[in-house]
Amino acid sequence: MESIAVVGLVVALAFPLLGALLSALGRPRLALMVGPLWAAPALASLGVVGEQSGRVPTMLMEARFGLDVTSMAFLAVCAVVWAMASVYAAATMRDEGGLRRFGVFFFGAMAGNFVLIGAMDMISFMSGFALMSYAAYGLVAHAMSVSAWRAGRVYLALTVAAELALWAGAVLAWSMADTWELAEIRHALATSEGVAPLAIALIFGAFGVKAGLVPLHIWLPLAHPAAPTAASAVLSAAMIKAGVLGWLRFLPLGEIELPTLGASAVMLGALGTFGAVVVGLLQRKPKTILAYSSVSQMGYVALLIGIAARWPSTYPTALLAIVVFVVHHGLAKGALFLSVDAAPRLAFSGSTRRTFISSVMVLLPAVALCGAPLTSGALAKYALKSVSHLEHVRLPTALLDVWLVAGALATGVLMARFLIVVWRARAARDTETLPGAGLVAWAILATGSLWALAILPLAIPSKWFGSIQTLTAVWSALWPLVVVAAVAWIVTGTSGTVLHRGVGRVAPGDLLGPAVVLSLVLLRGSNRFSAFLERHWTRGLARLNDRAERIALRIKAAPGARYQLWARWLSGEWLALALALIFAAAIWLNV
Amino acid sequence: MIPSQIYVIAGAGLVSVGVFAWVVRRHLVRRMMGVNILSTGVFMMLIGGARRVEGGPDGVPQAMVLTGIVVAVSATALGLALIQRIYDQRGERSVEERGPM
Amino acid sequence: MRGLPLISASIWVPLLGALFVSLWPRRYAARCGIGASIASAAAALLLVVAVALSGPRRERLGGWGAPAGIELWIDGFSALMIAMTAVVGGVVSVYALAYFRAKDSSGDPQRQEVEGRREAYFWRIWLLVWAAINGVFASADLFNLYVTLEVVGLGAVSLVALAGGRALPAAMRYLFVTLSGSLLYLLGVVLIYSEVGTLALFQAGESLIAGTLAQAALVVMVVGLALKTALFPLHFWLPPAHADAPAAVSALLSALVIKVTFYILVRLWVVVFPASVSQPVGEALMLLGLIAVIWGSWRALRQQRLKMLVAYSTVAQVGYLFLVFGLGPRADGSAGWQAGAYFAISHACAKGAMFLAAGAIARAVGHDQIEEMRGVGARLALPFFAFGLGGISLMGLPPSGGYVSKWLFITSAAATGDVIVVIAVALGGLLAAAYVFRVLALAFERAPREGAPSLRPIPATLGWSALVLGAVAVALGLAAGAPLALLEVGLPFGQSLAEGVTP
Amino acid sequence: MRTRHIFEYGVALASLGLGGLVAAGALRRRSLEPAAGDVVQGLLEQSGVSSVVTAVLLNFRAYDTMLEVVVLVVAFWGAWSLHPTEARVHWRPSDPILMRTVGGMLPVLWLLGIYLLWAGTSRPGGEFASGAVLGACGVLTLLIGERVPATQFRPARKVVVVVGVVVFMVAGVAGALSAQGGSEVWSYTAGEARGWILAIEVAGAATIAFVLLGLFSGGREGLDVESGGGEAP
Repeated sequence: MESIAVVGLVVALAFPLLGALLSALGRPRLALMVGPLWAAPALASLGVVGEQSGRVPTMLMEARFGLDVTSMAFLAVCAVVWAMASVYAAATMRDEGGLRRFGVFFFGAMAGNFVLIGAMDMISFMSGFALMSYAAYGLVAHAMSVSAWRAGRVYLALTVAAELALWAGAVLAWSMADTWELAEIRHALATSEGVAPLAIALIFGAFGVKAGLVPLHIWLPLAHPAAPTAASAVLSAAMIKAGVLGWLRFLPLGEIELPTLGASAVMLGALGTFGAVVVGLLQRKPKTILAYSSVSQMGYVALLIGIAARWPSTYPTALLAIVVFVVHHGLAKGALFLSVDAAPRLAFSGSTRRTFISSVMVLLPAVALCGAPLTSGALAKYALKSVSHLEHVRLPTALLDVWLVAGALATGVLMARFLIVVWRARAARDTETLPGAGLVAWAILATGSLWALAILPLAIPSKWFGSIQTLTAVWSALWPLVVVAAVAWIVTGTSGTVLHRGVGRVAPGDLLGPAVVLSLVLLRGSNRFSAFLERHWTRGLARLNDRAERIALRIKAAPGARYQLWARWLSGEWLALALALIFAAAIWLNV
Repeated sequence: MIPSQIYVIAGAGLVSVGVFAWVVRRHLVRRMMGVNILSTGVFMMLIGGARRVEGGPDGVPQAMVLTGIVVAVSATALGLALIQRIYDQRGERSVEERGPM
Repeated sequence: MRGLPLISASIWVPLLGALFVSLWPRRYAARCGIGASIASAAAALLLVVAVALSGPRRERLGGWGAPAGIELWIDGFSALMIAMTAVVGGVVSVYALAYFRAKDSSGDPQRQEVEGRREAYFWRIWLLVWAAINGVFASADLFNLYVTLEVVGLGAVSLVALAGGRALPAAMRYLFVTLSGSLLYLLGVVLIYSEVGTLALFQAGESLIAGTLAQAALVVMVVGLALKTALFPLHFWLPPAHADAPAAVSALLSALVIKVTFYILVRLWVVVFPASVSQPVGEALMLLGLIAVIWGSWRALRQQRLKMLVAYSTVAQVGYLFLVFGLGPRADGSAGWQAGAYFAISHACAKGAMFLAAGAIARAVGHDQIEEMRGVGARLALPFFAFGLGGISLMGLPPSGGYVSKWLFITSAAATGDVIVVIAVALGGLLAAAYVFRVLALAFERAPREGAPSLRPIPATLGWSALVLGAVAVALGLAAGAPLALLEVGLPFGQSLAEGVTP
Repeated sequence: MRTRHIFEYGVALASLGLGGLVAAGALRRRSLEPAAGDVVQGLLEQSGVSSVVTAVLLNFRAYDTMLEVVVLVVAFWGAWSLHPTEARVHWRPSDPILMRTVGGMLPVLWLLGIYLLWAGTSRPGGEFASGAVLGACGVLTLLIGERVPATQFRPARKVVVVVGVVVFMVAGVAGALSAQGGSEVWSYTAGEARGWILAIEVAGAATIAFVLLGLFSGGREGLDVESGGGEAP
C-alpha cells in the first residue's frame, strides 16, 4: 500500500512532463493555460500521500521518494508559484517568441523542481536538480538577445561548475555512507572523519550557486532580467529554494557542530543581506532590483543555516524558520516579479480603479517583504527573531536585534526603490492590457502573504502565530515601514542625492565584471612574465628549439621516405605487436 | 619430431611472416597478401594441432579450415574490390597507404 | 514459449529480411527494409522478454548439443545486448529511411542512380550485420563466434565504403584491422581447441588450465579483440572509419559493432581464461583504458569536424569499457562487470544519438566543420537538442544511463581502492562536458551572422529519431532497475556460471 | 634509410616473438581427453552421410556453414556496392591459345564440379569444392569472352545469390517442425537428413559458384562482357 502511494507520488511529481510533451507537440499555449492541472497532482499528493516515504525499486537504482513537513511546505509553495506563473505566461506571452520552446523548458524545469522536492535519495535528488537547472537555461536564454545569451552563458558556466562540485561531494559522501539514502548520507557526514569537511564544503558551495549565496550569486542579477517575466518569477520564487532544500537535505545540520561552516555561512549571509541591498539600490531595471532583493533575502536563510550549523540544538527551530521564510519569500517574490510586467499593463488601461488595484497588488507583497504586520512577512521576521533569541545562540542579543532592524530597513529601502522604478515605468511603456487570467494569477500570488498565514499554522508552533497578532508586535513591525516611507519620500523628492548619482554605476552581476577584469589582468601579467623569462633566461633553450624545428622541417621536406616513416610511427599496426609482447611479458612476470 | 609438429611450427612461421607484412608493408595488395598468409598460417596450425581420432582424421578442425578458407576468400575479394576502387579514384599508379589517417 | 526457438528467430528474422530486400527491385528497398527492421526488433524484444520472464535459454542447433554441435545461449548479459541492438538498430533504421531517401533531389540521373544503389545496399548489408550481431550475442561456441564476427566485420567495412570518396581508404584500413583482429582471435581458438578438444565456450572454460598455451591464447585473443574494439594505442583506424561513413552507419558502428568484440572479450574473461593468467593483462587493459579516456577526450576537444569529434569521443568511451577487466574480477560481487555492461548500452544510445544528430546537422549545414556552425543552433534546435541529450549521458550527468554506469564504476573502484580510476572517470566526464559544450556553445552562441549560408531543409525524421535515442539514453538512468535486474538473469558474471550452463 | 631498417628488423623480431609464443603454446603436451572429433565420429551414424567432414559441415555444425555462405554474400554485396563508373580492364579474347585450351577444358571442369558435389556425401568433396570449381569454370568462360549461361537475367542472378542461404533456412525450419522433443532447428532424423543435405549442397554450390564469379568480376556492371549496363543482382 505504501509503495503504491510512493509510486503515485513519483508520477504526480513528474506529471508536468506531460505539459512539456503537449508543448512539444505544438500546443504550448494550451499547456501553459492549464498549468494548475500539471501542478494539481503534486498538491493533491500533499494530502493523499502525507508524511511517509518508500522505495521505488525499478527507478534509478532503488530510488526513495517521500514527503516530510519540510518538503510539504516547499512543494506547496512551489506548486502554487509554478501553476500561477504558467497561467500568467499563457495569458501574456506572444506567439512569435518561441512559445513552444518556452513551454518545453518551463515544464521540464517544473518537473525537475517537483522531483527533487520529493526525493529522499541522493541520485533522485541530483537528477531532479540537474533537470531543473539545465531546463532553466532555456528559460534564461529564451529571448535570444545579446544580454540573454550572456546571462545564459554565465548561468550555464556556474551551473556546470555547481553540478561537478555536487557530483564530487556526493561521491565523497557516498563513499562514507555506502548508501544513497539522504538520511544516511547526513548521518555519515556527521559521524565520519577524514574527507567529510571537503564533502560538506563542496555540497555547500554547489547548492550555494543555486541559492544565490554571495560570491556565487552573480548569475542571478543577469538571469532574472533576461528571462521572460513568468520565468523569472519561478526562478526566484521556486528554483532558488531548491538550493536551500539541498542544504537541508545533504548537510548534517543539527547532528554535529560545524563551526567553520557556521561561521562562513553567517558571514556570507550577512554580506548578502546588506551588500545586495546596496548594489540593488544602484540598479535601473526593476527586475534587477528584485534579483538583488532575492540575494539579500537568501542571506537570511544562509544566516539561519549558519546558526544551525554552529549550534546544533537550534536546528529544529531554525528549520521551522527556514520553512516559514521559504513560503513567505516564494509567494511574495513571485508576485513582485509578475507585477513588473502586470502592473504597467493594468495601469495602462487608464481607469483610476484599475490603477488603484494595481497599486495595492504591487504594494502588498512589497510591504510583506519588509515585514509588515499581519502578513507572512511579520511571521518570517518573528521566526528569525525567535531563532536568534534561543538561549543556545551565543551571540550578543543586541547585535542581532540591531541587525534584524537594519535588515528590515534595508529591505524596505530596496522595496521603495523598486516601487519608485515601477511607478515611473508605468506610463513610459507602450503595452497592451492585462488579460483576465493573468490578473487572476497575479492576484493569487500577490495576496499570498495573507493567505499563507492561513496554511502556515499547519507547520509551525502556534506560539509564533499568536505573538505576531499582539499590539506591540504590530507596532514593531510597522515602524520600519513608516521610516522607510519617510526616507523614500525624501529620496525621491530631492534630486541629486548620492543615490541618484550612483544609479547605473554598478553593472548587474556586480562581481562578474571585476572578476573578468582581474582574470584579464592576471593573464596579461603572466604573459609579460613569460615574455620576460623568455628574453632573459630561455635564450639558450629557444636556440635549441630552433634547431629541433629545422631538423623537423628538413625531415618533412625530404621527399618520400622519411616523412612517410614518421607517419608510420605515429599510427601503426606495430603497436598491436608491441602490445602482444607486453601482455605476454606481463603474464610471464606475474606467474 | 612428429609431422604434426612440423605443421605447427611452419604455421607459426607463416603467422610471423603475415604479421610482419601486415605491419611493415604499405602497398595495399601486399598487405592483403600479408593477411592471407596470416590466415594460411592459422589454418596450418589448426590442422597440425588437430587431435588424432581413432580411425581417421579429426573432422571438426578440417571443417573449420574449410569454413575459414571461404571466409578468407570472401574477405580477400572484398579487399581487392576496395583496392581497385581506390585505384580508380586516385587515378594514379600507387595504391599505397599514406600518412597517419 | 519454452520450446520455441526464439534465439534462432532473433537471428533468422533479420537474415531473412536481408535476403528478402535483395530480391526486390531497388525502389522497394527502403520499404522492405523498414518492414524487416521492425520485424527484427520485434523478434529480438520477444526473446528479451522471454528471458526476463522465464530465465536463461539455450538451443542445441540440430539437436546435437556441445561438443559435437553448436549451442546458442542467452542469459541476462546477452539479452541486454540484444535489446540494445534492437533499440538502436530500430531507431537507426527509421533514420536511414529518411537519410538515404532525401539525399539528392537535383534530378541528375547519374547521381540518383548512385544514391539509389547506395540505399539498396545499405538495407541488405545492414540487416545481415544485424543478424550477425545477434548471432554473436547468442553464440556459445568459439568458432561460431569467429564466423559471426567475420560477417559483422565485412558487413561493417562494406557499410563504411558506401560513403565513397575519402571513406574508401578508411574502409580499407578498417578491413585490414578487422581481418587481422579476427584472425588473431581464431589463432586463440585454434590453441584452445588443441588443448581442450572442444569449441563450446563453457566446456572449454571448465577444462582449460593455466599454462603456456592458455597464456598464448589469451595474448593473441586479447590483442585481436582489443584491436577491433579500438583500445587506446590501437585506435588509429577508428576515427576516420567512423567519421567518414554515412551518418546512419557511423551510429551503428560506434553504438553496436564496437560492443560486439567487447562482449566476446568479457565472455572469454569470465568463462574461459583462468584467473591467474588473465589478472595481469586485465590490469594492463584497465591502465590502457584510463589512458584512452583522457587521450580520446583530449583529441575530441581538438577536432575541427563534428563527426570526427564524436568519433574520438568513442575512443574515449571505449576506454571506460576496458576498466571492467581490472575492476570486474576484483570487485566483490559483479558490480564491476555490471558497470561495464550498463556503460555499453548507455553509450550505445548516447553515441547513436550523437552521430545521428551530427549527420542531421551536417546535412542541413552542408558540411561538418564545427567553427562554421556558429549560431545555427536556434534553427536546428532538434538535432542539437538530441546531441546535448547524448552529451548528458557521456558526461555522466544525472539522470542518464551514463550517470548510473559511471556511478557503478566509481563505487566498484572505491571498493577496491583504485583512487586513480575515480579521478580518471571524473576527469573524463569533465573533458566530455568540455567537448560537448564547445559544440553547443558555438551553435547557440549568438544569432546567426548576416550573410550566413542558408540551411538546407532536412526531413524532421532525422532530428526526431536522434532525439528518441537521446531520450532512451537519459531514460536508462531513470529506469535503471529493469536493465540491472535483467543483467542478473542467469548470473552471467557469477561464480556458478559454468554449472548453470552444463547441467 | 637506416631508421627504416631498424624499424623493419624490430618488427621482424617482434613478429617472430609472437610466432614463437604461439608455437610454444601449441607444442605443449596436450591432454588426450575425448575431443569433439571423437564425439562426432561416434554420432556419424545418425548424421545421414558417411563423410565426417561433410557431416560436420552440413549437419553437426550446419549453422556455421550457413553463416559462411552469408559471409560470401556479404562480401559479394560489399564488392558490388562499390559501383566503379567504368571497367578499366578491357577484355579482349585476343589469345588463341587461351581460347583453344579453355574451350577444351571447360566441359571437363563442369563435369568435375558436378562430380565433386555428388561425391561429397561419402568422400572428400562437397559444396565448397564443387562451388569453387564451377566458379572457376565461370571465370574461364568470362576470360575467353563468352557469356556465362543464365547470368544476364537479373531475377535469376538475385535468386542464385540468396538460394544457398534460403535452402539452409528452409531445411532448418523443416527440422524444427519434424523434431520429436523440443523444436531445435535442423534437428531431423538420419533418414530425412540425407535428402536435406543433398538439397543444401546443390543450392550452396550454385550460390558459391555464382558469388565467386561475381566477386571476380568485382562489381563491374553485368557479368557478361558485352553488355555494359544493368542492375546489380
